[in-house]
Amino acid sequence: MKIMTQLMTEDGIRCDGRRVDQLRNISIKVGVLKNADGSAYIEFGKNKILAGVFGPRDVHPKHMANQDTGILRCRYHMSPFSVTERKNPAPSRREIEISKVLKEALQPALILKDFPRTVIDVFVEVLQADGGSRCAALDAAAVALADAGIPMRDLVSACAAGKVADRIVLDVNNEEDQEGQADMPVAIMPNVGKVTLMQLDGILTTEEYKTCLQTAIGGCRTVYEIQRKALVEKYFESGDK
Amino acid sequence: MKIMTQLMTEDGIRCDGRRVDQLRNISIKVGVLKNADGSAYIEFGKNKILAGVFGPRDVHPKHMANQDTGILRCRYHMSPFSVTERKNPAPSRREIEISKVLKEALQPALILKDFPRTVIDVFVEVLQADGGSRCAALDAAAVALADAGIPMRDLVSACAAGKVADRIVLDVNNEEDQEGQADMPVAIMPNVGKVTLMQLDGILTTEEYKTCLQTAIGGCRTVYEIQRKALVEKYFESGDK
Amino acid sequence: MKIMTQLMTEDGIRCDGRRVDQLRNISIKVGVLKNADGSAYIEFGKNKILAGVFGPRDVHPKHMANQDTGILRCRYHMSPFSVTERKNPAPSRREIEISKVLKEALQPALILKDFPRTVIDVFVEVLQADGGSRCAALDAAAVALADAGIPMRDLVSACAAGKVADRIVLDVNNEEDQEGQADMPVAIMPNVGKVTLMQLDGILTTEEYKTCLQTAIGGCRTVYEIQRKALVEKYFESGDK
Amino acid sequence: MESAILDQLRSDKILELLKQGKRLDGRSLDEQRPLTIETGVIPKANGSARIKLGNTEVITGVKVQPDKPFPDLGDKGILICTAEILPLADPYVEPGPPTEGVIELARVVDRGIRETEMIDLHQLVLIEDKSVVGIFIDSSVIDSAGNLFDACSYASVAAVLSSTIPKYEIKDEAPVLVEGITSKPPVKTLPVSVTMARIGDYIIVDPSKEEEICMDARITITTNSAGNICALQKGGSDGFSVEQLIKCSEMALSVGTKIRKKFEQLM
Amino acid sequence: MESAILDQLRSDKILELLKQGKRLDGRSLDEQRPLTIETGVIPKANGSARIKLGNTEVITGVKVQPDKPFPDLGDKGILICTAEILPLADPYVEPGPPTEGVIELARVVDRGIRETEMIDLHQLVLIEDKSVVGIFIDSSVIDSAGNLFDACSYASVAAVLSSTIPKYEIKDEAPVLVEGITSKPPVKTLPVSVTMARIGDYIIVDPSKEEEICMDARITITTNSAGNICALQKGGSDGFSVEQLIKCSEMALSVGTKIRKKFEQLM
Amino acid sequence: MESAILDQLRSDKILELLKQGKRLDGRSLDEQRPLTIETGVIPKANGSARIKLGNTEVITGVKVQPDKPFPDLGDKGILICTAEILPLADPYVEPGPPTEGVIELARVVDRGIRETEMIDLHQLVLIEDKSVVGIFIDSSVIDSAGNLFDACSYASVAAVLSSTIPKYEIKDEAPVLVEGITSKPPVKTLPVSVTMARIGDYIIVDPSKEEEICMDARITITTNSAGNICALQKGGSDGFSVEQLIKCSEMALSVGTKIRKKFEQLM
Repeated sequence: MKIMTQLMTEDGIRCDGRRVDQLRNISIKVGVLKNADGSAYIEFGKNKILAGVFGPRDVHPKHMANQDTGILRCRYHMSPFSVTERKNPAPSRREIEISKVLKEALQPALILKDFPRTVIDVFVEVLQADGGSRCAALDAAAVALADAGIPMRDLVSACAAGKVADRIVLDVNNEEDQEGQADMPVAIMPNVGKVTLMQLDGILTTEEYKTCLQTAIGGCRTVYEIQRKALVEKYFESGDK
Repeated sequence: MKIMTQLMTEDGIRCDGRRVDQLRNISIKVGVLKNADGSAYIEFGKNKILAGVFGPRDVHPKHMANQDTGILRCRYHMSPFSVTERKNPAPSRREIEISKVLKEALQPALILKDFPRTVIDVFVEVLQADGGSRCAALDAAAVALADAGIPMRDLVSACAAGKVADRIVLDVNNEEDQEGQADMPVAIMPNVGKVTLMQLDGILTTEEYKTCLQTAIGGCRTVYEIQRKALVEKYFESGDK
Repeated sequence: MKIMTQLMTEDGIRCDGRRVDQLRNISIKVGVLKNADGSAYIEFGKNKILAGVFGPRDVHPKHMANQDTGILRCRYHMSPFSVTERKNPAPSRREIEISKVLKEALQPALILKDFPRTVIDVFVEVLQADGGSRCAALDAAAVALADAGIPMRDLVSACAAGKVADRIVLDVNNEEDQEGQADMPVAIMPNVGKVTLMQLDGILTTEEYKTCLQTAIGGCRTVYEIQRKALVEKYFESGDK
Repeated sequence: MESAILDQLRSDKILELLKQGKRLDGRSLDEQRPLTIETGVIPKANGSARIKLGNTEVITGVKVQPDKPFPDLGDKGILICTAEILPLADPYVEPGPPTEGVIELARVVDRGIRETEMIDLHQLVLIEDKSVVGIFIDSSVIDSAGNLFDACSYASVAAVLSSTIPKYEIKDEAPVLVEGITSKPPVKTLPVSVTMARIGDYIIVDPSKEEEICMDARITITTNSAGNICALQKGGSDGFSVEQLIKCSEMALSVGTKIRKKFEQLM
Repeated sequence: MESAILDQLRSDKILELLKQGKRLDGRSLDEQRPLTIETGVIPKANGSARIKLGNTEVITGVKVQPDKPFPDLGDKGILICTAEILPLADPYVEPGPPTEGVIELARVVDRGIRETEMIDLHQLVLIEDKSVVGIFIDSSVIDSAGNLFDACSYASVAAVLSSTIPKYEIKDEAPVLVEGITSKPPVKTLPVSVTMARIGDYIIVDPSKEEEICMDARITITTNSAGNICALQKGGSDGFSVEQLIKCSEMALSVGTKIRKKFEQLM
Repeated sequence: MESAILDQLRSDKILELLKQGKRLDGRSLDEQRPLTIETGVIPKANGSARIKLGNTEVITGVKVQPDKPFPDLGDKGILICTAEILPLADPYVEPGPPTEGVIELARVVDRGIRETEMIDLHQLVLIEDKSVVGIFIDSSVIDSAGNLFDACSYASVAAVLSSTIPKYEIKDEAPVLVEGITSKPPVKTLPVSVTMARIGDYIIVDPSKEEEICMDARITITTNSAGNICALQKGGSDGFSVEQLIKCSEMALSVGTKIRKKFEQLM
C-alpha cells in the first residue's frame, strides 16, 4: 500500500513527475559507431543503449547459413556497470530470452529472403538500464538497421505500458516496473500495423488489457516519430554521409 | 553393526522384504515414445527409467563420422527430481562415466560395421533413481534398441549382485547400496554368454567374488526373460505396430 | 620495512643465500618424453617444468590452418600440486595470458613461413612453481623446439631481474617476487640480439629500468650457455639419439 | 532439410483447410488436443505429474527443500521453474547447454506461475532473511509434438497441486526436517496457459508440431482463476494485429476455463 | 582474407612513409591521436568515462560495493579491472568467452592501475579480514580502431578519478550503506599507459588499427606521477633491441606527461 | 587415420605371437612392464611420486589442506583423486575439458583408493560436521604408452605413502596450521590395481599402447593387502566370459602381490 501511494499522487502524477500518458524523454543519435555498418544510440529516460548492425555478411560457422534465406541474429547484452548491483558480464538467461524476443520483433520488418546464405547481426549494449530497456533497445536496433542500409518493410517502434497504482500508464519506469502491478512491452511496425513484440508480467482485467495495449501502441507511434526524425536528420538535413 | 542388523533379519529377509536371491519387481513397456525410433520404459524396484533410441542416422558434427563403421553414442542422464536432494541438470562426472560404461556394454550386441558413417544414439533418462539404476537403464536401452529395429547379435541383460550383512545378495537396492558391503553391477549377452558390463565397489573375498558374479548372472537371465516377454508382447501378441 | 631486511642482508646476501648478480641453480635435460616430438625438463631454482613439442603437423580444427604460414600454439599450464594452495586444474586467466606471452616470445625464433597449413604445438607443464616460472618455461620450451628438430633462427633464453631491498638483483625468486619491489622477466634471442619477451610489475626509476634490463639480459646469456650445453650433451656427446 | 518440400506441401494443405474452418487433425480452431493428467508418478519427489497434450508428453517433478532466500527478498520462499527437452523427445534435440528456445520455454512457464502468484511465497519463510523453503519445479519433455509451452505449464501446475510440503523446524538457526508432517502447498489461484498460433489470418489454439512449422506467429497467454490476464509472450517471426491480440485474450480465457476445471479436480 | 593484398599494399605504404618520418594519418612518430575524455556518462555507476583516442572509443564504468577480502589480503580492499571488446565495436569480434588477446588486454590495464598503486587499497577496509570495499572497473570497447591498451587504461583511470565512494557502516558485522555521504577515491598517483609499435626500425606511439596490422612488435609502458616506470608488457610476434626498449621508456615518459595533465584536470 | 593399415598389421602380429604365448615386447602374458617409483619429486607438495610403467610415465602430487566436510559425511575427511593426460603426453590429446575416457580413468583410480579404504578418513576430522582435512591426489600423465589406469593408481598410492600430514589446531572455530609438526597419513591397507586386456582368447596383464589398440576388452581389478577384491571396472567394446573374469581376479591377486611389496618399501 505505502508503495502505491509513492508511485502516484492523488492528482495522477507519477514518481518521476510524469502524467499517466506521458513518455520519458527520448533522444536518438544515428550512425554513432565507425566500425559497425549501421548504428544508433538511444537515451530513453535513464536508459542509455547502443545498437550496432553488421551485414548482410557471410555466416560463420558456415553450417549455420541457409541456402534459401538470410538469417537474423540478435544479441542483447548489459554492461557490468549498467545496473545497481554490478552484473556478471556473462550473458544471463534473461538476456538470452530478450535477445530472442528482440530478434523476432525485428524479423518481420526485414526482407531476409533477398539475402540468402548471409546473416544480419544486431548487437545491442545496454550501458545504463532503466525500466523498459528492451523497448528502448528495439527502438535503437531498428534505427541501426535502417542506418546500415538494409531494406526494410517498415521500422519497428517499441514502448511499454503498464498498471501502476491501479491506473494504466504509458512507459513504465524502473520503480514502476519493480513495484507496480503490470508491465507490458509492445513493439509495432507502425505503417504495416502489426504488433511484433508483446509481453506481459502482472495482473490485468480484460478491459485493462485492451487499454494497456492501446496505450502502449500510442507510445510506439510517438517513438516512431522520434526515430524517423533522427534518421531524417542524419540522411537529409545534415546533408552528409 | 547396527546398520547390518537393519539391512537383514536373522532369517535372511532383507530390508525391503526380499530373500537374498530375489529380484525386485520389474516391468518393461516397449515403444512408449512417439518421436524416438525405438523406446522402452522400465520400472525396476523404485527405478523409473526411459530409454529412447535414434538411428542409424547421419552423424553431426560430420567429422565424428567413421568411414568404416557406425558409431554408438550413449547418454545416461538423471532428472533433477529423480533423487532425494534435487540434482543439478548439468551432467555430472558420474553420469558421464556411466554413459561410457553403458555404451561399452551395449556395443558388443550391435553390428556397427554394417552401418558405416552413421550413428546410433541411445538416450537414457532416469526419472526416479533407486539402487541399480545403471543396470535398469541398460535393460531398457537394450529393449529400445531392439524396438528401433536395429540388428543385434543378442540382447543385453543387466542386474547387480552384492554383499549385505555378510551375505551375497541379488539385486542391491538403494539402502543396501549405500550401507552394504559391496555392489557389483553386471550385464551379459544371454545367448552369446559374454559379460559386457561389470563393475565392483566394495570388499569381497575371492570366493565371494565368484559367488557374487554367478548370482548377478542368474539375475541377468531372469531379467532377460522379462525383456523378451515385453518385446514379444508388443510385436507378436498385441498384433499391431 | 621488516620485509626488506629479511629479503637482503646488509652485505647484499639474499634470502636464499645468493649474491645480487647470481642465478639460482639451473639444470636442463633434453628429450625426456617419448611421445612428444621434442621435449625438455628444467629445474630452475625450485621450478620444475616440463616442455613438450609436437609438429609441424596438421591443424585441427582445419579452419584454423593458414594457407600462407605455419602457426604456433602454446599452452602454459600449472599442475594442481605445483603451488602452495592446490590449484584448480582449469586454466586461469593468468595461465592464458602467459601462454600468449610465451608464444610471442618463441615465434621470432621460428621460421613458420616454411611450414604453411601446419601447426607447432608447445605444451608447458609447471610441476612445481617458484618465482620466474614463465622464464624457466620459456627456456625449456626453446630447448624442446630444438629437440623436435624444428628449424630455428636462434634459441630463446629467458631470465628475470628485479628490484629487492632497493637493489637491482638477477633472477627473482618466489619470496622476492611476492614481497620485493619489482619483477622484470626478459627473454632474448642471444645471437640475433632481440628481446622477445619483456614484462614488468613494480616501480623502477628510468636508471633502474636500464640496469634491470641489462642485468636480466646478462642472466639470459648465462642461461643460453646452459641450454646449449644441454643440447650439445644430448646430440653430440652421448652420441645417440 | 530434405523435408523442406514436404513442409511446404503440408503448409499449403493446412492453410487450405483453415479457409474451410478445419485443421489437419480434425480439430476446430479453438479446440485443444486431448489432455490427460496423471499425478504422483514420481513418488520420491514432493510432487509430480505426467501429462499428455495430444502426442506431446511432459513429466514434471517438484522438489521442496530448505534454502537461503534471494538478497532483498528475505520475506519470500524460493520458486524456480525449469524446462528441458530431453534428447529422446525429439530427433533434432541434441544434448548440451539449453538453446535460446528452451530458455524461453522455461522462463515463460516460470512467469506463468510466478506472475499469477499461484503459490503464496510469503508462507514459505522459516526465518526472515535467513532461511526459507525452496520449491523447484523441473519439467522434462519426453515426447515433443507441438505446444511445449502449455504442456510444461500444465504439468508444472499439476505437479504443484499434487505436492506435499514437508515441515521444517528451526534448531540452532538451521532448518531440520520434521518427519511425518506435511501440508499442501499454499496455492492462491490456478494459472492456465493457452498458446495460440497465427497462420495467415487464422488463430488456432494449441498448435501441433506440424502447425508450428508453418505458423507465422505465436502467443502464450496465462490467466488466473479470477479471469485476469497475468502473463503473455509473443513469439515467432511475424506479428499480430491488435484485433487478433484481443481475440487471443478472449480465447485464452474461454479455453482456460475448461483446463482450470481439470486442475480443480486435483486439489 | 580477401584483404590480404590490401593489407600488404598498405603495409608497404606505411613503411615507405616512415622512412620519410611520416605516418599514414599525418602524425609524427611520437604523436598520439587526439584524446577526448568525458566523465559521468553513466550516472548510475559510481564513476564513468567515455574516451575517444582517434577512432577508438571506450566506455568504462566503476562500481563500488562491499565485498569479502581475498584470503591473506585482509588488509586491502578489492580492485578488479576488466575489459571487453563489444561485438558492435569490430566486425571480427564474436560474442562468447574472451579470447587470449582480450584477456591480455584486461590484465595489462589492470596491472597498470595496480602496480602504480594508483588507489590506496588499505583505505578500503571496513573490518580487517572480513569486510572491505570492492572497486570494479569494467571497460567496454565500443569502437575498435587500434591501441585498445591505452584507450582502456585512460578510460579506466578517468572513470576512477570521477568516482565517488559511498560510505558504509558496520551493523551486526555486516556493512550497511550510509545514504548521502560519499568521498573521493583514495588516489595516490596517476598511471599513464603509453603503447608503442615497432615497424621495421621505427618506433611509433599509439598505433592505429592499420599500423597494428603491419607492426612487428608492440610495447605498453605505464608510468606514474613521479616519473617512474611501473608496468610493462611486450607483445607481438617479433622483438625489440635493447636500444629500442630504452627509447620506448623515454617516449612513454614524455608522452605520458601530456596525458597526465589531462587527468589532473579531472581531479 | 593413415595408420589404420599399420594398426591392422600390428594387431595381426600381436595375435599371432599370442598364439605362441608371446608378446610384441617379449613379455609373458602375465608379466607387467618394469615399474620404477620415485617419491618426493615435488617437495612443495605434501607428497609426490613419479612412476614409470614401461614407457608410461605419471607424476602425482598430494595436497593436504583444511576443508569443509561433505553434507551428511561430517565424520570423515575429504579424499579426492583426479587424473589428467597432459597434452605433452600424447599426440592425440588436446587441451580442454576432460573426455569421457579421462573421467573414467580418474574415477577408477579414485575408487581403487576409496573402496579399499586405504586411508582412514575418520582420522581426518578436526571438528565433526564443520572442519576436516582434505587430501587431494592429482595425477598427471606425462607420457602415455598404455595402461594409464595402473600407472595413475600406483603413482597415487606411492604419493600418499610418501606424504606428511600437517597438524592443524582449532582457533576461533577455524583450523590453524601448526608449523613443524606432521604425521604420516593413516594408511590401513595397500590397494593394488591390475589392468588386464583380452585379445581374442588371451588375457594379458598391463597392456601396452599397441596392445590396447587391438584389445577386445579391458578389466581393472583392485585388491587390498588382505587379498580381497575391492574395486573392478570392465571397459572396452567387447566382453569377457565368466571363466576369463575368474582368471582375471586370480591374476590381479598374484600380480598385485609383487607390486604391493614395492609399496611396502615406501612405508
